Amino acid sequence: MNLNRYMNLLIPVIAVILGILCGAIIMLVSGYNPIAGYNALWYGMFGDSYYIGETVRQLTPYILTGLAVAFAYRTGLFNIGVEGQVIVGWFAAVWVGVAFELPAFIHLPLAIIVAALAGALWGFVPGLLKARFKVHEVIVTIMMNYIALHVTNYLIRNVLTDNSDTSEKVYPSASLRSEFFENITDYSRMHNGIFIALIAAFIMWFLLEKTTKGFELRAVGFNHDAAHYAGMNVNRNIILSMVISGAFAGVAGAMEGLGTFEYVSVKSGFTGIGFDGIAVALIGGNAAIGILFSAALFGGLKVGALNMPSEAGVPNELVEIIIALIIFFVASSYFIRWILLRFKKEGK
Amino acid sequence: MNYVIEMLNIRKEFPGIIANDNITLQVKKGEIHALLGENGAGKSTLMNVLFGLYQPEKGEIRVNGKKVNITNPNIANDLGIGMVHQHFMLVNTFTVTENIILGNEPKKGISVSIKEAEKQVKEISERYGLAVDPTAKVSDISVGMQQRVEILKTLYRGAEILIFDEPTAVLTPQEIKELIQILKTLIKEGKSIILITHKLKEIMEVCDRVTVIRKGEGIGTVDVANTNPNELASLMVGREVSFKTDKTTAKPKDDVLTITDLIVKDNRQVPMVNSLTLSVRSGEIVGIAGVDGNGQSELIEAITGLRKVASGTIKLNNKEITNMHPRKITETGVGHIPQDRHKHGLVLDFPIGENMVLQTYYKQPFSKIGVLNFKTIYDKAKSLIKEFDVRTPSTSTLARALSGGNQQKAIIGREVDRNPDLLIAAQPTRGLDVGAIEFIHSRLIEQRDNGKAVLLISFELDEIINVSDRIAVIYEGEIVDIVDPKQTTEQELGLLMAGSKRQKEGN
Amino acid sequence: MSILQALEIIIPTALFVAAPLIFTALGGVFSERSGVVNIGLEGLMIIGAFVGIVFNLQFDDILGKATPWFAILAAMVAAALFSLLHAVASITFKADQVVSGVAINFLALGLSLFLVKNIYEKGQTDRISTSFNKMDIPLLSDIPVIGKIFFSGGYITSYLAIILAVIVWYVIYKTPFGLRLRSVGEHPMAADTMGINVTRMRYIGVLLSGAFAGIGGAVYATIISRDFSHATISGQGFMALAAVIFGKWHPLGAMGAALFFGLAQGLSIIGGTIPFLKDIPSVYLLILPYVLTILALTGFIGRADSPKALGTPYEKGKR
Amino acid sequence: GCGGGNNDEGAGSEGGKEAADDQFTVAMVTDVGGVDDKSFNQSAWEGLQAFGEENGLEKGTDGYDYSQSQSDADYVTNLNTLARKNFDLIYGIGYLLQPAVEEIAEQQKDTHFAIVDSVVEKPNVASITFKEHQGSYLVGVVAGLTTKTNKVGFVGGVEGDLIKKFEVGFVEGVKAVNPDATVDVQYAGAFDAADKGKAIASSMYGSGADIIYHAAGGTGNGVFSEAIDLKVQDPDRELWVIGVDKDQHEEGNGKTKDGEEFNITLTSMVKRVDVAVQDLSEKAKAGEFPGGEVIEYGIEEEAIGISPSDEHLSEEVKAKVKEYEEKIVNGEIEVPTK
Ligand SMILES: Nc1ncnc2c1ncn2[C@@H]1O[C@H](COP(=O)(O)OP(=O)(O)OP(=O)(O)O)[C@@H](O)[C@H]1O
Ligand SMILES: Nc1ncnc2c1ncn2[C@@H]1O[C@H](COP(=O)(O)OP(=O)(O)OP(=O)(O)O)[C@@H](O)[C@H]1O
Ligand SMILES: [Mg+2]
Ligand SMILES: [Mg+2]
Repeated sequence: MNLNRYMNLLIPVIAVILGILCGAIIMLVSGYNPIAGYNALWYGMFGDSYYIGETVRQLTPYILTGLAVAFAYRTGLFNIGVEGQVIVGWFAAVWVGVAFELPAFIHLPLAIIVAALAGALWGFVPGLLKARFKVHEVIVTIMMNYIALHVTNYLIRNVLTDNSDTSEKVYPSASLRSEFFENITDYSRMHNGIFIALIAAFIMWFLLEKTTKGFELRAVGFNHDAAHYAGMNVNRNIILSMVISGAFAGVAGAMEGLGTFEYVSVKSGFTGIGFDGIAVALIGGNAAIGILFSAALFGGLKVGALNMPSEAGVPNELVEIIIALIIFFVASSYFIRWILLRFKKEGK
Repeated sequence: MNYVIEMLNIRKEFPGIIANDNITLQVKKGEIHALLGENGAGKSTLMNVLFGLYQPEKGEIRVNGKKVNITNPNIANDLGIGMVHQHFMLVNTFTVTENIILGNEPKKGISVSIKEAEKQVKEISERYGLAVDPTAKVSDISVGMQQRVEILKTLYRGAEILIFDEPTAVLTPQEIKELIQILKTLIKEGKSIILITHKLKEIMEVCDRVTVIRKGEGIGTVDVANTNPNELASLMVGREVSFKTDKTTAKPKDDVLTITDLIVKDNRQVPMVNSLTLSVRSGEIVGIAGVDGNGQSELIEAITGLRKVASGTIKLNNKEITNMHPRKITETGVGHIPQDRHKHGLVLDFPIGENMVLQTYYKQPFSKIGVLNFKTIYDKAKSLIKEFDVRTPSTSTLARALSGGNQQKAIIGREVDRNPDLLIAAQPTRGLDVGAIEFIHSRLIEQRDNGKAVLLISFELDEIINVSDRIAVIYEGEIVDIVDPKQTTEQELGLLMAGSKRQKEGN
Repeated sequence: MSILQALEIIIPTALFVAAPLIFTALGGVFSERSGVVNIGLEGLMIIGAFVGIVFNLQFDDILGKATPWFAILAAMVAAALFSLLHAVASITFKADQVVSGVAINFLALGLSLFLVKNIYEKGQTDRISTSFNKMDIPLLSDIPVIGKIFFSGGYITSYLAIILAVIVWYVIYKTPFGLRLRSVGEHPMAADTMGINVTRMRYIGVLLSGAFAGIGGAVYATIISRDFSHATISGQGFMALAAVIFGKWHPLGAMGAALFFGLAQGLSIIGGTIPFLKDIPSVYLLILPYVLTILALTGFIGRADSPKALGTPYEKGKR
Repeated sequence: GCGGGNNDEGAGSEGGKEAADDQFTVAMVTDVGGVDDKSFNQSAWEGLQAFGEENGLEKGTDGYDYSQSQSDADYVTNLNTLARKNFDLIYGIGYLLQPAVEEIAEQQKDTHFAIVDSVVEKPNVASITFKEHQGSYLVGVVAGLTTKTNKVGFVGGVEGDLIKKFEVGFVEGVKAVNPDATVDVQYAGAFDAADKGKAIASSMYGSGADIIYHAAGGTGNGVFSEAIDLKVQDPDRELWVIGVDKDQHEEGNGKTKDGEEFNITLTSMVKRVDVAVQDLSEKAKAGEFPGGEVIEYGIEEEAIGISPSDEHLSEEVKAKVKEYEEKIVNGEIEVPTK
């Protein structure tokens, strides 16, 4: 058992190292200097307080979208619709943020809750269709992404604004901005959302692992029939799972809408935060703690990558490649485990 | 002596367990050789080694005296070894013919010649008396026919040595009779057979010799002619086993379960239970005898709330429970040992410990205000596992990793422990060894003696007759007769199950 | 606009929008029928589009009119090779197939853009100058009414896609290979006991999905975008995956689903030109294809049973 | 693993090197299109390069440089990074960067910023906008005069303020010279959906339009491919595409079945971001940075116009275009924007 624990920690670390090594080889082969490249990457991630702040800012929504994907996954559902749920959550949060002026202790929570509700609604539809009509959630969530994109674009232009592409900034009472963080990180956009993301991770862990509801959700995820036999309401749990997943995603949207941007604008394409959430969840082993680490890795790499072209002349796509390779290595943990066991045996 | 198969000193390990340790099995040509052992003794493992699914760590296999290295089923097939697996290896969405020819398809041009294949299947099935419908989808045919398909698969490939892993566990008495006939035909055709079964009666009836294994070790081989069931049982379990289920006469009291004019339809909206009326009293075990497919499953599902009732009423202690949610029904006092333990009984990917509270997790003391208390859950699981002799490395082992018998014991422990007023036991001993069967029967009787009502559904007439206080015979969704087990015979029951009574009345 | 005129616009649109999706979805059918989930179709299409365009640009001078054909062939081979990664991870290393597929998507996009920058020193390739031509199918296009709607001004690739769907149907349902492939996706253990090499069948399934998605990506890039950039393939792979499921893992079903997507797209475009529809907000037309899909699934397509073993790595003797 | 190391606050501030004081340095942040988008990002970068060359600057922190954005979230990071590298003037290219520039300008009060295609009202920000409606009006004139079917089309990317200017200017231009012509307007809902562009073009050409003006980025790729294919199918048919932002003549190249080359780009509405960027940089270098002002570049500044490749335009059309150009410049015609 102990060995297993230790392996579970070791494997992601090995995967990251292997990914980075492969990245270095690719740089070498294509004529870039890997040391300069990684220097630039590292500097862009943690090089100074500003970049640390930006990294935290970037990983905040990743935690939430990672949780959203993982929550559904753990209950037997594949939510590709996190992207759309983020978009509607973002819109809803900003809408509350600009529509009223309220005391901060009401306004901010209200905006976040409405964002969660919007995301939940976007998750409810595929959940309901799955439960009632047995429609495959993967297709419905893909379609819901496009619907979210076009509908919010329309609403921004026609409801939130008078034919304009960008909304007003949210009232300060609804903003997640933190002067404290801005000051210690040299004006990065790190905001209070990180606390919300951490709380969300705790909630997911607690809900899934410690509560009766989580027990039900997991049971339904593994075996519908046994759950039904045990008196659980299968349909209700399927819907609930999608709703909770969507709510996490909606809150991720609020992080962007109330923290990073403080406004919402017409989008010409997807944000990518939701799709990246799939990778974050999977690297994080679909567990809350793992997701915190993988979101940090992801956020850091994404922010750090921006520094690579200018400092080292390396195209920042390299980071995408490294991320992909890390995912591969994590996925192939069976293989790494096997090799490690081999080493262990021979060592004896 | 010339053996067709010799497995010498076989050892097979799984992580954390030695499934086979130094087992030797020698099969003569033309004999039916039984392999006997408790659940988890390592029988299936040994046969999977012979069939090339597993590689042994140690030992040697000889076929017709020649040493062979069977690294995959293809090689086994080529050597003339065919296997009918404990869990059927059939593709449900394929037709009977497609299942049989898979991997060895007759061709016309580049496509499969289904016509030719069906012809061949027909030929073999007629030759060995294995009636199947070559064009039917496997998911639509009876378990008995599925098994015949499995046998045909091996014969189609020209198997000379056939391994049957618990073939009778899933069959009705009629089907078992047919199977035994088939085995005899196969021997006549010059095949050799290895038969795994827990049913000593069957061994005595058809087998020539029997090899016994216990906890992964070979105990020895005996001639059936020189032994008796008692000896076999004690060899297998390592102690004396009693067969007659001792029980006092029942002292039934009030009606616990009352079913009136019940109609239940299956998924295709065909009524499977037809105006069924039945009652079960506290302090008695009512056995339902019937051929598979006569509405037993639908009846159970209706009582437990897993299937909607079309009309009629079901009452528990005079409280109507018709079409209530499964949870409500469970809480009202119904326990259910389901027929299909993998589908309904367990969440295979949960630890066995958590499976022990599958219906009670939301109640005190297992949880409080919606938060689980893992300590009490696992304490409970530990005590149940001990009490019901569930063999598992730990309470946190996934249910998937347990052998079928131990999975079943876990379910029974869970259900009995809830002490329900009505316990429904659907084929509770299917696939279990005699030791386990004895244990389970005594548990059911204990429930009865504690004043609970027990409804037992089984295709095993022995079990029904031994355990029940009253036997209700079901035929085409109706209870056609209720008989006293002490006054009836297998013959009489068999006739009732075949619908004789109804036909007589119809005349 | 008359209904006939509308059809003359909708159907050809549906055909060319659907073609890349059909190719890719057919690939998806192979992979998923063998039991391997393929979320990586998007990435495989990207590789196909990238190689298709680069090859076309590189060899246009030599190959002339045959260029697009060879480019598609090259894309097919490249994407098949790329899908090997997915096969190795998810079959040999028993990786979670969804995870591996997601990695394929990341890697394909990252690698192809990295190479574009490396080769062209800018964010997208040049525009190709040789592509497929619109054509009228001889004889068929002369049939009154129908000829104009279905057989005029289409691309040969659209017709090939449809023919290919029929061929794939034949292969999967009529040949020994298809029988084995399906058995491996439904019950690998059963297939194994019948002497079928589960691993090999699954490798073939995944490689075919790569090859077909490569064709799909190349066809999209060659006919529609004519260059390659980060935006060339943006979601088509996911739509193809949706088509696989929508079509219930059946080649003709997948083709039908892809055509349905095309039709819905055509409908949403034609909607903008119909007078009384002009006044409704354009958002309704933009979301029309997606809403129609959901409605279709809910209303009359309903539940689909995936291959039983889909998504589970095969381990000998696992209970 | 990524924990640790959060006590290096002091170390961070020395990151930015002091640029040589006499050097005037300038940089830009692209939007998600990237610096080589064959469109306004690229054009802006060309402007910076030209400026650099003229002033003997080198690419890099001590001269001129750019930062690419991968997503909306990167704008602020990139702007901030450049500001911290002490560039004297930093451009945000594209209206998408408007909020980001606004925010960073607030924080970095000592740095000069410029936003292209949008307006930021801050004393240290100059706003560059273009009179795309004027250029669109001119190509509208071309279309109105050239169309044989009296039916032309407009394909927009995502509906918004900016693209609306293109649409309105174009429609007005067509109407001005050809009141009988109708303009079919459609939005694809995306700037990267070539398949939609192609489908819309197919529907427009199919219902009789012979000229399509697109303002749709990558979606426009589909418009070109459809036009080329239709031309190949029927070489006698006259159909055209009008390009946008830069001279899209090259995009219109095609080959007939017999290998004969042709071109279907009638003209392009050219928006010289490079001219504006170079112009503003010179002003700033000379110490005349127009902070807080909105500078509108139009025909007059030679930053808006129709493309130089005019092989498909008749003399009459060219003359008309000249005429309208003058009318616009001298205020006789006021092109609407909404
Ligand atoms: N997504 C699903 N996929 C497959 N089967 C499902 C799915 N959801 C539910 N089922 C099955 O549908 C049936 C109905 O489930 P449900 O949980 O609604 O039970 P119920 O008894 O009808 O509960 P209630 O009365 O509260 O609605 C069960 O057999 C269940 O196993
Ligand atoms: N694939 C496996 N991995 C790990 N352990 C296994 C595996 N297969 C079997 N075992 C273990 O090996 C032992 C022997 O199992 P086996 O299935 O051979 O028993 P059996 O005699 O056939 O029992 P039954 O009568 O219940 O079928 C059991 O303890 C079982 O849990
Ligand atoms: Mg229900
Ligand atoms: Mg067994």
